[in-house]
Amino acid sequence: MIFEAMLFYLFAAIMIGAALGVVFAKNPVHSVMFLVLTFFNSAILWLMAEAEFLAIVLVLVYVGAVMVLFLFVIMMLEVNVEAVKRGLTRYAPLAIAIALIMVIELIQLIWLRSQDVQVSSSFAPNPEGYDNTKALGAVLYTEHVYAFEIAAVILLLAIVAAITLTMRKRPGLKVQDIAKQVSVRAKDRIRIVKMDAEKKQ
Amino acid sequence: MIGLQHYLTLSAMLFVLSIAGIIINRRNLILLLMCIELMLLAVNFNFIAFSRYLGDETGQVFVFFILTVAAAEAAIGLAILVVLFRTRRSINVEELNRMKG
Amino acid sequence: MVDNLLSVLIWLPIAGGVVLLAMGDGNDAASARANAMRWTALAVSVLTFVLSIGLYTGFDTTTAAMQFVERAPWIDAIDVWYYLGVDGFSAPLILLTTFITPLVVIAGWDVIKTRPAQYFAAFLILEGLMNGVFSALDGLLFYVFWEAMLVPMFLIIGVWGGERRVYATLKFFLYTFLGSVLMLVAFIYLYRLTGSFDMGRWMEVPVSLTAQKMIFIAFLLAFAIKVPMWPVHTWLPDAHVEAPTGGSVILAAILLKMGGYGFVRFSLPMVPDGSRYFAGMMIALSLIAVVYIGFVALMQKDMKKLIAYSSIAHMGFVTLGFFIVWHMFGESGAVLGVSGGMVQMVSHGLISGAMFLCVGVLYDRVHSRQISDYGGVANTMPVFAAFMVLFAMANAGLPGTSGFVGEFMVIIASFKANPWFAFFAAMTLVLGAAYTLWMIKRVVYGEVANDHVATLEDVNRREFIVLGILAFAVLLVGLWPAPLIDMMEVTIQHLVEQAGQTKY
Amino acid sequence: MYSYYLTIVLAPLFAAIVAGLFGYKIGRKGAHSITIGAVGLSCVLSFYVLYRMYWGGAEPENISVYTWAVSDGLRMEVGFLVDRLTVLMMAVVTFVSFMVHIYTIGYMHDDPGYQRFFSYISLFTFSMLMLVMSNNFLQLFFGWEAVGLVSYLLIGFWFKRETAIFANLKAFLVNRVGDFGFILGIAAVVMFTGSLDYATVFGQAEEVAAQSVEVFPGSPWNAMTLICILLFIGAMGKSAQAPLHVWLPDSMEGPTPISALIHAATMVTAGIFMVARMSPLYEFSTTALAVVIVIGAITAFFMGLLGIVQNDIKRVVAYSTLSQLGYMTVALGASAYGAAIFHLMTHAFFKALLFLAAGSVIIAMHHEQDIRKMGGIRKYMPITYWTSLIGSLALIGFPGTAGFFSKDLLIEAVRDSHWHGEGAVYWIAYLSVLLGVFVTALYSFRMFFLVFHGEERMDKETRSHLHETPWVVTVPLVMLAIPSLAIGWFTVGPVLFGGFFGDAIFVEHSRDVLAHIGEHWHGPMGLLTHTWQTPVFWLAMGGLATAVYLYLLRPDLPAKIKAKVEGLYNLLDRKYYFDDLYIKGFAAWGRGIGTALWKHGDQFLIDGVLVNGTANSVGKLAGVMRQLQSGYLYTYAFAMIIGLTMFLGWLIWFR
Amino acid sequence: MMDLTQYIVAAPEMTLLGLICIVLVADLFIEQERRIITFWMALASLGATLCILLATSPDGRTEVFSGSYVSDGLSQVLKISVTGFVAVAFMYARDYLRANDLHKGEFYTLGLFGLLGMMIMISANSLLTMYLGLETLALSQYALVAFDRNNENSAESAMKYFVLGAIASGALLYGISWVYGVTGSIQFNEIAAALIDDPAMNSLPLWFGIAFIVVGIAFKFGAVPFHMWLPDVYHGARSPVTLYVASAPKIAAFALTIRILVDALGDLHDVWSGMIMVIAVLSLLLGNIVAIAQTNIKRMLAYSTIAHVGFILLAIYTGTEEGYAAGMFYTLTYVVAAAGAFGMVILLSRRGFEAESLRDFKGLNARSPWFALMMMFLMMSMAGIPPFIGFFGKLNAISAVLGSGYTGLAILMMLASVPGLYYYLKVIWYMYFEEPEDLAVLQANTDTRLVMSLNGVAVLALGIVPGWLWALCLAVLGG
Repeated sequence: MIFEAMLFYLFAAIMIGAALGVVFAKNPVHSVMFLVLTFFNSAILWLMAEAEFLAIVLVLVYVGAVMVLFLFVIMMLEVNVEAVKRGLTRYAPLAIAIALIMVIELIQLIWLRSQDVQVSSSFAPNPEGYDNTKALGAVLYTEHVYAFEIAAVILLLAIVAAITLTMRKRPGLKVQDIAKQVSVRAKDRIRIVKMDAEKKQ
Repeated sequence: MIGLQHYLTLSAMLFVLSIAGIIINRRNLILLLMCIELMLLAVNFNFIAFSRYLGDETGQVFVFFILTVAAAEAAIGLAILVVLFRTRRSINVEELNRMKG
Repeated sequence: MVDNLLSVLIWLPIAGGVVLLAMGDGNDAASARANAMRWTALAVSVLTFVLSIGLYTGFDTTTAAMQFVERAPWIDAIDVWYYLGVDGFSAPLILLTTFITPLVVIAGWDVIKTRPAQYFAAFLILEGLMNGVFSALDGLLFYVFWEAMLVPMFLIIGVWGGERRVYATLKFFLYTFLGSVLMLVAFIYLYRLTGSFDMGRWMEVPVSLTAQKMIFIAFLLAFAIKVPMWPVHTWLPDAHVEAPTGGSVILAAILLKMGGYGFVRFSLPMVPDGSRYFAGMMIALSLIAVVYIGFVALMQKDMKKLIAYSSIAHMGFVTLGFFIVWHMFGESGAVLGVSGGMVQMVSHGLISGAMFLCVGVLYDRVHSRQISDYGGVANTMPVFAAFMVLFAMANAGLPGTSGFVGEFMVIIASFKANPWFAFFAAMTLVLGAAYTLWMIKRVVYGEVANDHVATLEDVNRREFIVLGILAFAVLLVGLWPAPLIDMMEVTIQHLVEQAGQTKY
Repeated sequence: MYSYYLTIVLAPLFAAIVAGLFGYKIGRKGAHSITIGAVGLSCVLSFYVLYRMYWGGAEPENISVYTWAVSDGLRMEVGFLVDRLTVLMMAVVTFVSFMVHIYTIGYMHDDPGYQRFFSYISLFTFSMLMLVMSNNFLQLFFGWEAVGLVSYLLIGFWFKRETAIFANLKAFLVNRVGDFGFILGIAAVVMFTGSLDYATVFGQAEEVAAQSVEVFPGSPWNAMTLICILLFIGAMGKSAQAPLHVWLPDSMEGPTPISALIHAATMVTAGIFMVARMSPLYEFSTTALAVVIVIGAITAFFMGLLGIVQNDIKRVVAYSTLSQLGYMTVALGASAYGAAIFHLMTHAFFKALLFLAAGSVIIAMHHEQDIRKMGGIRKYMPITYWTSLIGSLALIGFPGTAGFFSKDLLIEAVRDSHWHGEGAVYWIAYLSVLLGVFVTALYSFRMFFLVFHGEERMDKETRSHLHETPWVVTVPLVMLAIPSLAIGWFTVGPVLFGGFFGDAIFVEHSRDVLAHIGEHWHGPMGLLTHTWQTPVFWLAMGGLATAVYLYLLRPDLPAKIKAKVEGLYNLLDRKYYFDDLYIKGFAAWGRGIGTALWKHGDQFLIDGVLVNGTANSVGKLAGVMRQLQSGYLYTYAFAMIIGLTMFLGWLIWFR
Repeated sequence: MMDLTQYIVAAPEMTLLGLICIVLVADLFIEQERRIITFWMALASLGATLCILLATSPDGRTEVFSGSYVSDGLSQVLKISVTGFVAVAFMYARDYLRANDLHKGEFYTLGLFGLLGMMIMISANSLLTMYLGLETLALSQYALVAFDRNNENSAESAMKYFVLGAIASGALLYGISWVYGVTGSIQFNEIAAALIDDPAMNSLPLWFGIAFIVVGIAFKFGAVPFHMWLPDVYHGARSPVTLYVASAPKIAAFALTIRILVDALGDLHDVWSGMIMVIAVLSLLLGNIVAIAQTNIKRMLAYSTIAHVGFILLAIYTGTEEGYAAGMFYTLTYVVAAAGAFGMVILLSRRGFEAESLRDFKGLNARSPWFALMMMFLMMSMAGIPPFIGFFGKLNAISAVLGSGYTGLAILMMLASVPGLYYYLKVIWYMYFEEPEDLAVLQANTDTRLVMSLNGVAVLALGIVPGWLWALCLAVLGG
């Protein structure tokens, strides 16, 4: 148990550190890397909470897809790193103060005012033979089928929206036209120009 | 013992951190998108913790959908970012103030 | 007799206005189309007036109950009815409205060069809405008419007004709107209390004293601004100065009356204890209006402003007449005061309307309202001068003209309430004469002051008819007010009873 | 008789309307024919009514014509009370008016406003008749104001003259100050009696006198005193009693027939008439009577003094009118209502005569009114001269003239009215009227001599055209000269001592000085024979003699005297600085208040600070608040977070 | 075997989704010149959805999909309204988009997706469904706002909208997690039942959850201080998009509020009402005041929206059925006027010219008296001048507030509308009292004009017969 707690604190500390890194790193690429680290650590913490399926999904979907997307965009935009890395906003002190107040409020809530939650009790162990993935699968297509369908719609929508926003037909774009390439003829490519021979002066 | 409150605390810290990140950042819009991801992660922590605490899978199902939506959201967010960059040649938060008042 | 007379009086002009709007813009004021519009407008307004005479002939002066009642459900869900009726308060005011409107139409005949159709339509619609205000017996219906009326007036001042018309009309609208918003709150409060918008039930329902005070203040703001009472009067001079002649006439003749009407229809019978509580303040404000405004009017350089200020002073008599009721409840005199206030309203409608028309006649010729731009008008416009002096005398409250009747009754009644009230009120005899006749001296009399005045032409037939009709009316009411007073007497007695009851 | 009364009143009105509205259609001749005809008819009928009433023994009549309005149980009616007081006034008014109408044909001959003028004076006749024939306060007030209106119109008849339109505004406003009191008086009457009707009100006089009212907290006033003083303020305005007299001299800006008719004979006596009419009320308040007598005395003496220094022919007559009105008022205050009315009547004749004569001179002098530019006119205008002389003699109360009887008895009545006590009030009144006699004689004959005698000071041009005026002018002079001279003889007895007024005038028995004098009444001859025993006669003769000495024998003296008492002269010349007080004082003060309230109250405080100030601050606030919308994403997010934090904080700590 | 027929109640959503897919695919094969076909297909889809909606009008309350979908009177009315408003938005949009080379099928598809999202929200009976519906709507709105890819303002406002929207949904989710954690359920009726069973749940953790949820709701409505996206988005988006964003989603936001705060947390009224009141009052004041300073009519209308939201929230604040009904009435009637007002902006715009400055309205009466009149109707309705429908919205809202005894609030509501009146009058002033600066003829097509006229007349006609709508609102919210 102590070991588990130590592990928890270790990974939690790394996670928070990584999250701080996300916020404060100067280079956006570093930020993304920190975010990946955060996700990895979260996945570990979720595993510790016996939410195996979600932990895997987090790594696969987030780290595997979303983060790559971020990196891709960063690279694509070729943002001048030097130009955008200057300091924090003038609100920073105030924002940190507000953040502190909010932390205090949340701590109040979680540690002092949650009478109905037993302090520091660990989660009840799952029953024997419990399979997290199975259990989720059992409800996902039955009880939550409606939500599932909507999620599908959202993904479709995201595709449509992303394409609408980013796809453009540039006039000068060079693309291959296979049919044209196949049906090309010599006279299309070579024009024989008859010229008079160069005269001697 | 590691239990609900630890997870909740972790979540709260992440949540606040992400918000602070959004407010104090004046460099880069991409960072804002990342902070949003952090925020959703915090929420997910909460759901998983409660789900385990209650012994009820609904919370985890919720997380599942949040992850889905977050992915879609990220896609659209990045698309908007690209559009913005194309018109502005900049993704600096400080320069995003054509409309005000 | 026409069935549903009141509905006809409301909707006929509105329909006429809509028809005019539909006939189109007719921007060319000289075109045959524009002419057709004028005649349509005149026909509608005259027809309305002719029909409204039925209100007089069919009026039963022996009862305080509502007459010509029409009742049909409108919004069932909140128990709002299309509920119309008149009593001694509203019938004369409706008659005044229908009487003034044709005159305004004639007065604007060929003076209005831009968008005549919209101009006349605005007045016709306004007429219908004003009739609605005076005949509504359902609180919400009343409020609808009350507010809706602001819109055409806003446009009339804003579109056809003078130099600073936008400022004036915005001030007018915002000021009056500010007043009526709280009235709406009070209405809704009463609605919650009674579960109905029926004004009759509002008069009967017991209300706690605190609530009565609050409601009174809410009402006060609405009506005091409309009247207008000092110190919420400053919109009026601006609005009057900038409004086109017709607008000024309607504003002075009828719109201001709604404030007074509101007091007798709402404040006094619905919150008698609240009204009693504030009566002293109301009397003080009324007297301030008479004296303070009298002095202010004295120094005006603009004729319309002067008349506007004189309107405020005269309306001070109205509120004075209403609020001295409690000083002599149970004795005679209370009815006299209210009666005087009511007569003053009608009379002021005629006189101030006529005065504004007179200024309009001058303005159309010289395009100035400044007193200093005139002098010796009587030399070139003798007939006009005669009218103007007559109306000025009426404005100064000369016996034999309508201006005297109300003032006389109010002074008599207020003396009974407290001689000092009468003392300050009677100062209008001096002040009213001073500001009115000083203006007459500077405008009408004297040597011809400048070339503009030298080339003035006397009133044409159109103007003569309008002024002549008004002069006749002013003298008629002045020499024989009995029919008017008889019409109101029983209703006023009933009101005084209501005002004397304790409702909490 | 109802139709007679109605005809008397309405005929002039009808004529006025016709002449006024259709003047251009009917022409000058039509206008004067119809108005003169109508007023003539009124006059004839009035005399018939007078005859019936006095000689035919007809009873007084109280008739309601129509109900003006009824409200709150208060009947407001239009009606006629025709009693002996009324008929006398009707006769005087219509007769003088008739004369003036005729005279006007000549006087206004060349004026473009001819028809208008006739319309006005007919309208005036109507208004005056409404006033005197009224049976209630409402109609009284109507007539009261209506004559004021016509007076206003007529003073400003020549509306191009700046002085005329100044004078008419002044007249109207000063009258309005009086009416201010008058209407309050009526209000007080209604308050205590609940009626406007004379008969009802008089019937309750005794009860009213027993009541009191706290005008100022802690100082109860007798109700009747209050009523009577308030009503008298109205009379002060209309009858030009000090200090509301200032309008009357200025009113001479109007055409002379008007001065004769309105500002001498009729309208200005309305106040006197009114108090006499209200005698049943005044008799219950000795305080009010004391006020009346003091005001009258001050007017009688001090206004007379002013006449001595005036150089405008009409103004001299005007000040004499003021003084004579003062006499009448004093008589009222002495409860000698009969004497007041009697003096009113004789005064109407001789003062109208004097004015018309002055007008005749003015016509001849081509509208020159300065007596310093006249002189020696006697030989050019014999009729005018002689009638003027008659008028002047009547004015100073030369034995045998109408003025003699009325004034002599009036002074006698004042002398005998000891009920005010032997204190200041009595002596002020008595000495004023006595000394006034001297003053009257002095200024009357000063003017007379300056105009008709002495060297001819007019320019040649004028002198060459100087001749007697046409018959339409002279006939009325003669017609008025006859009663001025003679009417006293056969009316003094019956009017003053014969119970002429019947019940129309009520005098409390103990104060009935006229009855007291009547006990020793031996007919007019008796009075005449004893006249040299009275100070009045000698004072009048003294005044006359002084005038003869100063203006006929030693015309160089007045200038020297003037130089010696320059301070006094200036005081008189500036009319005791009343005009300065009113114009530079009250009027300027009123304008100042107006400006201050307007600029500082309305424009600055209410409009500037409260209305536009609020609007502007909302506008400014809007400008400031829109800065919150900085355009920066982090600001927006920050706002949300602050909101969220506040919610949470509220839930944790404040809930 | 499950009884599939029970799903018939979800037929409108299903139909719509199917039709969206058809439109989406069909659009791929339509040439640019014939893009109008997509428009008609989209309209036809809306028509079909409307028909299905009308055909499946529920009697009483039905829950399907294991309780995550609910169909009742409220959902029926609101769904019909949103469908109608989306149709109106499309009709206004067509000409504008064509004139500005923006006529792409995706506008309609995204609009339809948004509609689907709204319908899902309206019928949501669990926090999960609500969240997903909300995201569906939000994502399509983000995309729509950024629709004009070459417009800097559009992109900027889309970015702001996106980031702030994401924060708001993050907050909402965080709140949901707490509610779930405390009550152990995400279904509204189960939450309500749980709260009744165990009063101990009514404690700080739950309140925190509610606070976060209120933030999400307030953001959706645009209430102060969660309003800041609103002016920029209204301003930056192209006018048809603004029209879309300003109309139907407000109804969805109302549904969101009612479903969560009333259906699920109705018993905790005293917890959330305080927060609602504060943001409502702030919205009322800030919206009305800042709008005065605006010169851009779209921004002005945005701030006016904020003020109107204050009214809606105050009606909801009362916590009575009447208040909810008043909120619904207000929302529906406000949306009618807002659609018309933005429609007028669209109507006045033409190729390359966005009529979004107040000055562009100058002299409209001289150019087109009829549309000036319509605009006046709309402005008067928004200002709450009778007899236009906006007045009755105000009336009911104030009546509800007063009925719950909050006299001070009622007075505040009325007083706040006085500065509000000023900027509406400013529009009328520009239209009527000023001379036109620009004499160009209105270019809109007949059908757009017709829609505009109907919209303008509607605010008057509804104002003359407002009773049925109010009765309807009362009926569907009367339990």
